Amino acid sequence: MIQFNYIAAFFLIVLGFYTIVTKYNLVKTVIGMSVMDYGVNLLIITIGYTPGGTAPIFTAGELTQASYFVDPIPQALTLTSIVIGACVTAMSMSLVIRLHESYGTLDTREIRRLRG
Amino acid sequence: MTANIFLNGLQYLGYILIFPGFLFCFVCGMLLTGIDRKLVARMQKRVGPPILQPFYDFFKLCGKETIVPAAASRTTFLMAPLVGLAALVVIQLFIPIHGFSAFSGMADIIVILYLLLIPALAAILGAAASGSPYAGVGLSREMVTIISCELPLVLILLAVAKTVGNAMGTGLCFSMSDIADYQVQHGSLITRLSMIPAAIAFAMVIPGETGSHPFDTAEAETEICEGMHAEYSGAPLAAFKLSHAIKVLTLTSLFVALFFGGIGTGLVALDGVIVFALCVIATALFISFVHAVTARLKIEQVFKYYWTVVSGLALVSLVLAWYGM
Amino acid sequence: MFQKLIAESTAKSPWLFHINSGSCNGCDIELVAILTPRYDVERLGFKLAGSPRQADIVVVTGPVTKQSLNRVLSTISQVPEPRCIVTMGSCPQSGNVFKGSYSVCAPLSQYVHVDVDIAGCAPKPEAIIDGLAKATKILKEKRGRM
Amino acid sequence: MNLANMTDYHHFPIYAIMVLFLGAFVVSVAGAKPSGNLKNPAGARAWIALCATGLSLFFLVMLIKPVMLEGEIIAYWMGSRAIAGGYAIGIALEVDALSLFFALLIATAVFVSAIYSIRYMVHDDCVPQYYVLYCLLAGGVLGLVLSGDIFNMFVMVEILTFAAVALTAFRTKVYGALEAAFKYLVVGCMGSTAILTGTIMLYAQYHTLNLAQLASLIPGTLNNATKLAFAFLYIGFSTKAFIVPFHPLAADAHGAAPASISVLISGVLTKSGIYGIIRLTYFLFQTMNLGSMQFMLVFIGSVSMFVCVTMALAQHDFKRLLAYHSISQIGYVLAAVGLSTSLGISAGLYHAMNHTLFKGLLFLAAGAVLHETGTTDLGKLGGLSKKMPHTTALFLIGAFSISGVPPFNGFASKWMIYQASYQKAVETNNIGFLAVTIIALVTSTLTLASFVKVSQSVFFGQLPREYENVKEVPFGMRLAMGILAVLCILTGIFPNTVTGVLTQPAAKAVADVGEYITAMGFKSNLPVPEVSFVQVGVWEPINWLLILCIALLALTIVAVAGKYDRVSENEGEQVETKYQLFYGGEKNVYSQVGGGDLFWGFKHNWRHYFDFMHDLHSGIVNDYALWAVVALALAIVYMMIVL
Repeated sequence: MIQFNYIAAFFLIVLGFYTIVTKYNLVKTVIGMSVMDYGVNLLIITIGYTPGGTAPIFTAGELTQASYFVDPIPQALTLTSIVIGACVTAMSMSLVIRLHESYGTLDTREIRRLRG
Repeated sequence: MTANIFLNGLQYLGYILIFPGFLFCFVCGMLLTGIDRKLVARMQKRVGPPILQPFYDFFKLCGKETIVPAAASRTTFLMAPLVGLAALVVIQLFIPIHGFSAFSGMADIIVILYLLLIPALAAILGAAASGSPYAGVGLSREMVTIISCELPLVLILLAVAKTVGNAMGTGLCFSMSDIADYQVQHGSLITRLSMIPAAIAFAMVIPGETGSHPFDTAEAETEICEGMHAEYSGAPLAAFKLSHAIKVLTLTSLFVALFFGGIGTGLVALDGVIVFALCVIATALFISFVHAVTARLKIEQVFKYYWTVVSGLALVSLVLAWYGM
Repeated sequence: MFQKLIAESTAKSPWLFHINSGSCNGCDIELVAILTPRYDVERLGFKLAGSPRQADIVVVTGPVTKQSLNRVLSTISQVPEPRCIVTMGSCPQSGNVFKGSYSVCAPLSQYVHVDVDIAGCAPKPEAIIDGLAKATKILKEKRGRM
Repeated sequence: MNLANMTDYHHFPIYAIMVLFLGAFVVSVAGAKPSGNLKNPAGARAWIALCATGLSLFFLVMLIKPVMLEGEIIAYWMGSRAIAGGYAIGIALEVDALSLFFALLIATAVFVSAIYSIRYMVHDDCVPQYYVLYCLLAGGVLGLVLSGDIFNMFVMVEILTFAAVALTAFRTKVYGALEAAFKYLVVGCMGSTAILTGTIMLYAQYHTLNLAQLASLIPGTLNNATKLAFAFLYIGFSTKAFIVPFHPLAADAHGAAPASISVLISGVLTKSGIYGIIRLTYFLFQTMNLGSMQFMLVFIGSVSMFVCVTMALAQHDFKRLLAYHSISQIGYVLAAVGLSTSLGISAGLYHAMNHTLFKGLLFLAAGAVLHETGTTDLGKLGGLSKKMPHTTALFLIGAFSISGVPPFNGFASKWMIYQASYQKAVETNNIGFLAVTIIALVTSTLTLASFVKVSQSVFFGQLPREYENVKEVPFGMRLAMGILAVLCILTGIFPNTVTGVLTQPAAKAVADVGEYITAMGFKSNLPVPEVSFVQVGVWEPINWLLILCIALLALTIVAVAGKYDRVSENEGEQVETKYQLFYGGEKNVYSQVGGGDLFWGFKHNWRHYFDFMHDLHSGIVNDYALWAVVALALAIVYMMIVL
């Protein structure tokens, strides 16, 4: 079952790349970036996941040899990654708004003053 | 001890000021230019100026008024010729003459390649500082000529480094004095198959570097009013003329030091030096010959010529050197 | 001694700058003729300079038209001292056949001091060389006075 | 915790990072007062930022003795959470000579740029935010190079990318600033995602994020997943270094950002990418003994240096031109580092340092021009040397340095790179490395050409009438440029000292991976390598300079005796005809040979190439994203084949 997660994660990443490369709308580009982020998050969570494991929350003395829990580090990493993803989205959306103000369009093919 | 240091210092000062420094450069460079002018005139069935004509020109210019245009940047405009001249004389000190060089082991061939840029750069900055659009066109052409000559020169020098390195068993040799010593011991490099195309290519580079026909687009006095020197008059112009003369000497002696070093019968003590001098004069005559029989090229033709024909020759040489021929 | 050397050299290396102030090109061609193998003034050290900044002798041809007057004067002023101004052909000296025309300002000598006049329409190369040789003497004198 | 404990130098790396983040925080709270009341509202904040960067530099300089000279590797566990059960649990900082070398570069550039910012930013609004982002950027880069933990490296990459994007768009009114920021954000974000993906794939395999431990585990256990991770990480750090094919972003971002930020993006951000690539190839995967990896780095380096220098020749904007040059110089660094010889690494790092110094200087000079004239368009400027003599002199020092004119620092390092590549070619009997030498030498001349173009069209030539009233920039800005100029000269004329103290220890650290692993407390059986820095060439800048000075002195004496300096000049307001430029007698008009077509003779022969390149750099963000994806795909395929 867990293979589907990996496939889905890489599918999302590739879908994000696809969106960024082929869509000429700035907002869609931002969506592509978010999709890419979610793919990575899914990948991280999947890596830490162990079938049947419990949450990695223990108090002193409770932890025994038989304890079976998911890897906590990827979860921490995911949190960081989600925060960063949100920041990226916020920042890029704010840039999109300003770009729309000054260029009057959201088409990437027209936003190319800097070239050559 | 102190006396020793003093004497050494005096000796080095002598190197810088007299031989092979300023005085030598001044006299020999001017004479080479004079010979060039005379020879070209003779080839055009003219009487031509006296051989000492460059000296007259130099001293006349020293006595002329120096005008600094209002649009020029004074310091750069006046300092550029001096810096260029000094830098050029210093290069001459590094070039070994039959195994003798005033300051050996201080700069290798790649460094000399870069030191050769300094006089050209000084001339370019001086021209830019004059503010004249003619000078602007001139410096643009000069820079393109430098770019053109750079690729063949690089290839030639790398080929020489590889050939001498192979022969010495070190694989690589950048040091100018080692190259000279090697030639004194084992005969000149031109006798090797791989060095013949390089020598031809270098001989073709000299007119470009010195701005002689057919590559004198940068100075083209008939189209762009002397180009880079359009606003120069008096002593700074004299310094530029002198730099040009010394550059001819430097490049020809570099050519001889790289490819014709070590020729000599060993019968007379100064034999090698005399042969060296004769080689320099012969090379200068060759340049004059090219000067007399060609017409000025356009700048893009200069570039094309150097990056195809001359670089091709140099590349052949490099490949041959790489495979040890 | 050094001053003497410079003065001697000045006489031996005069560089020409040629200004055409509306000439019919007759004089211009004659001026170029003196550089040819037959007359070869380079043996006397003469050379055509590309820019007035490098010149010693300014050779003016043509009747100094109104259009060119200011240009001629400003170019002459840009030649560094010591300099020598030579008019060549009859036009800049008198106006020649153009004299009296509304658009001609000749003679040039009313605007600047002219050192040598080479007469003729157009002057023979021998005459030009003679005039230029006189100009070099004047040049040497001027250098001596500096 | 007592004072003696706190002043132990093992704490200094974390101090150096935290003082910048703390500075960012303090700057943002210091903005409580309404800014209109103060005469110079930005002043206090600027000084806070300056103090933070200065302190950070101080802490790092204090580390030179133990780390560089005595060869200690500082392994620092945050909160003293060291290794447990053979696995690194805590977050670690690991400072070896390589990290410290880059950290010193970064701290110097950041400090100088902070000095410059004080006067440079006075005309801008939102200055508090500027300094917050400035400190975040500096802290991010410093954290990246000092970190001993790969996930921390990712976090720092994100911090610096955000700060850099925000600062690129800081002057929203600047032509193209928003656009540049957006492009940079999109491709930078793809790069960051690649880094995170690579990191997490490594974690899945080895269950650790510690660099040293990864370095001890990975070699010898390469499978397809690790190769994939390697490709992802490599592309991620490439986007940070802006090497080909990510160079258009650098051109956009450097050109649009304020000059003080361009210094950081060009001199600092690109270095962090190079640092990442070195850590990745030499330490984590230890693949640099493979000829194919050397080929890859050297190839990409050579392509970067040549493509970017030709792109720079075609530019019309001062800062955009500099931006392309900075990637060209990064190409030198990458090619030299990719040679995988001690001399090559040392030369590459030396060039990285020099690049930070001279490119910083050039960007600051460009900023000075922008500050005074309001434009950086090469076609509109000219003749500023009469109005801004100091800036011109400083610019020329930078220009000579970057174009490799002896005795400035660019020459010394480039010269070492030539030797290193040629030696490598001879040792391996591989003619490909010889091509690198040739490309590097030709690129150097083209660099000179484009700086001749800049000096002709900005500082020399004629002054356009609208810039008659331009003044020299304030002292603070000149001071910042002066510091960099002095460093450029010093590092140029003492190449042996500089390489001995800074780059050779760093190169040794790169060679000695085993020490890096054991210093952190992990086992390594890597042998201690032999390092030699023997050079075939000779170059003694001090003696040369001495001879040149004597020659120049002799000439000057002759010239003064001959009344060389008694020139005739125009006096008074009105320019007499005598002192006007010669236009064939025409009236004096403004006429300048424009920068764009200055090297027509060269460009004409290459016109098809230039047209092609111009079309290729289309400016559409999708295209650049496509390049990134293609580069990623190629990297994956290449790694799968050769590793």
